[in-house]
Amino acid sequence: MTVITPPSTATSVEVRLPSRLGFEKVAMGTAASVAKLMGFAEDRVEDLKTAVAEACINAIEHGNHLNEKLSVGVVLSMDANTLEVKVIDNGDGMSAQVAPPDIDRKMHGEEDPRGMGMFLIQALVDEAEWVPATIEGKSYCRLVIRLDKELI
Amino acid sequence: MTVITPPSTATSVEVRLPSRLGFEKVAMGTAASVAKLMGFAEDRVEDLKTAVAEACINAIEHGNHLNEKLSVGVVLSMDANTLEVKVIDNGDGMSAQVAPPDIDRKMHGEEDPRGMGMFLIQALVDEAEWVPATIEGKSYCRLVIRLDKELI
Amino acid sequence: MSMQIETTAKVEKGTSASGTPLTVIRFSGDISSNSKEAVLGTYQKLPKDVNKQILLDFSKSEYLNSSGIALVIQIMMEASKSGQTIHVFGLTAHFQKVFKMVGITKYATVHESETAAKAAVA
Amino acid sequence: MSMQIETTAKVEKGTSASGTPLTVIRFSGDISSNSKEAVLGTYQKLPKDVNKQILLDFSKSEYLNSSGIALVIQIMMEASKSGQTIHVFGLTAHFQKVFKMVGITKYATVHESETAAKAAVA
Ligand SMILES: Nc1ncnc2c1ncn2[C@@H]1O[C@H](COP(=O)(O)OP(=O)(O)O)[C@@H](O)[C@H]1O
Ligand SMILES: Nc1ncnc2c1ncn2[C@@H]1O[C@H](COP(=O)(O)OP(=O)(O)O)[C@@H](O)[C@H]1O
Repeated sequence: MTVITPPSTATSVEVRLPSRLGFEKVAMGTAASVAKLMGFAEDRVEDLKTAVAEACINAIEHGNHLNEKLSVGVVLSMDANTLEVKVIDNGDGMSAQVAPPDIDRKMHGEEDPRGMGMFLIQALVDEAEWVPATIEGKSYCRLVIRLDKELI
Repeated sequence: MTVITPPSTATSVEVRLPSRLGFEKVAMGTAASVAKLMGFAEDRVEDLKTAVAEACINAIEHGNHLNEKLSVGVVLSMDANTLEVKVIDNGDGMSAQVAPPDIDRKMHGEEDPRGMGMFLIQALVDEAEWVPATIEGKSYCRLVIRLDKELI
Repeated sequence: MSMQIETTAKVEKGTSASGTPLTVIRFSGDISSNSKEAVLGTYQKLPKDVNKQILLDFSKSEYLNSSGIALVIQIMMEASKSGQTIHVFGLTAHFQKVFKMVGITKYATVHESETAAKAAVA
Repeated sequence: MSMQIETTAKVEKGTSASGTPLTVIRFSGDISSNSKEAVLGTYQKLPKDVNKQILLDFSKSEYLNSSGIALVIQIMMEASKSGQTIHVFGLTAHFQKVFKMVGITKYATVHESETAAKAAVA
């Protein structure tokens, strides 16, 4: 088992899930609870839930290759206005640019019908970043949503 | 930070919370997600949520004495019909018998108006146990709810 | 950062179906150890001689725990001493069960709805 | 133990507000990578020459992810080749937005309700 050390400055909640599809819904439930307690509006909570689910699915599928011996770590760090979620896996990770899905190309069979997860993550949260594994640390996807955004 | 090793036989989800009142609601959200996915009926999910909340409050207050440097661990282990939740703290724990609250005594000021948490835990789940800390392990409250119970 | 949702309480004067004056305390937010002022404090500010029928409205409280329930018991203790009657409504089926489990229903009446509560006050 | 809720699909024949025959596929359960048979399979079993107006009902699907949405796109691809029109309803406001974000609304119409969808089919 892995130890994930949350940043000491922010308050954080940590979840560890088995690498089995479906468990992303548990992370959604936890993230939703945290976001609601922080005062996020319902639509932002929905945005976060989808982003967290997609990041977990990628960690389960692409990072941990559905190996149930490996777990996916979800670290939720919060301060007064910001919720940061790191979804951590045991793979090499990636830092590639995310091309938005091109529905025309998909409809013409020129692009995989899949490949929308990373785009959705980026589109739904205020900040999204993919950090590849290094000697010191694991691969993770980091998302941030901010409370003030909803006041606009 | 503490490492909690879940039993290797069951599938498990682990949550780690700061010892601050209010965070029990995050554990409620996670436990509810797991229970819903396992197919528990709505009223059993509510029973579990209250039991998990009360166990977390006790771990935060009595186990970790509101010391935010300590975290409360929640390990949810599931198999086809059973959900076991362990709520782990850094205190000595307790194994005392739980006396049900006596409302008459409370009304006459002969008993603290509080002191209903452990009773509720026991009353709401199928199994409840308090395991004190030992040299090998930490103090925890263990609850079990079973899926078949709702078929009766 | 607090993870507790502040409890607020609004006091409203009304009458029962049969015309008896009553006082409704409408809570919102969490009902927990943090709610002493809003729950017990609000009740205690009501003059005990003119507020004999007290209705506690929990329909806007999503979260209730045993420390919050202990505050309700404290209201019941004081109410019993001053000849007030406590009625509760707005609880989910789950919390109606919990209130019964801890014995609250022995000293207060729990109603399905505000209408039912107001109809029950003689 | 699976943490995925099985997808089921029910096919229903109907007519639009103006009397055009249409086929409703009502999904329930998760719409995810596990739903290929229920989503794509159910659609593919419908003869393409007689089912020209296809309505996809997501009102009973609490959980949808990008792999599930990819299956909807696969339906749209086949439908476009066989001159069928795809209508979608029963999505929450959030998933209406998501469907728009990924471009689905360019090739299928997303409606607020079943009534709206049936009114829109000429
Ligand atoms: N956590 C991860 N680890 C390694 N590769 C990843 C990870 N997340 C995404 N990827 C890569 O990026 C690609 C695009 O991901 P995504 O947009 O979510 O679509 P999909 O998962 O449907 O392919 C994946 O196919 C995979 O190659
Ligand atoms: N995790 C724990 N660690 C140590 N003591 C505990 C723990 N949980 C409960 N207790 C003890 O049991 C008592 C009764 O707990 P409970 O029934 O939940 O009521 P309350 O928390 O309102 O006192 C507490 O006051 C405390 O002394």
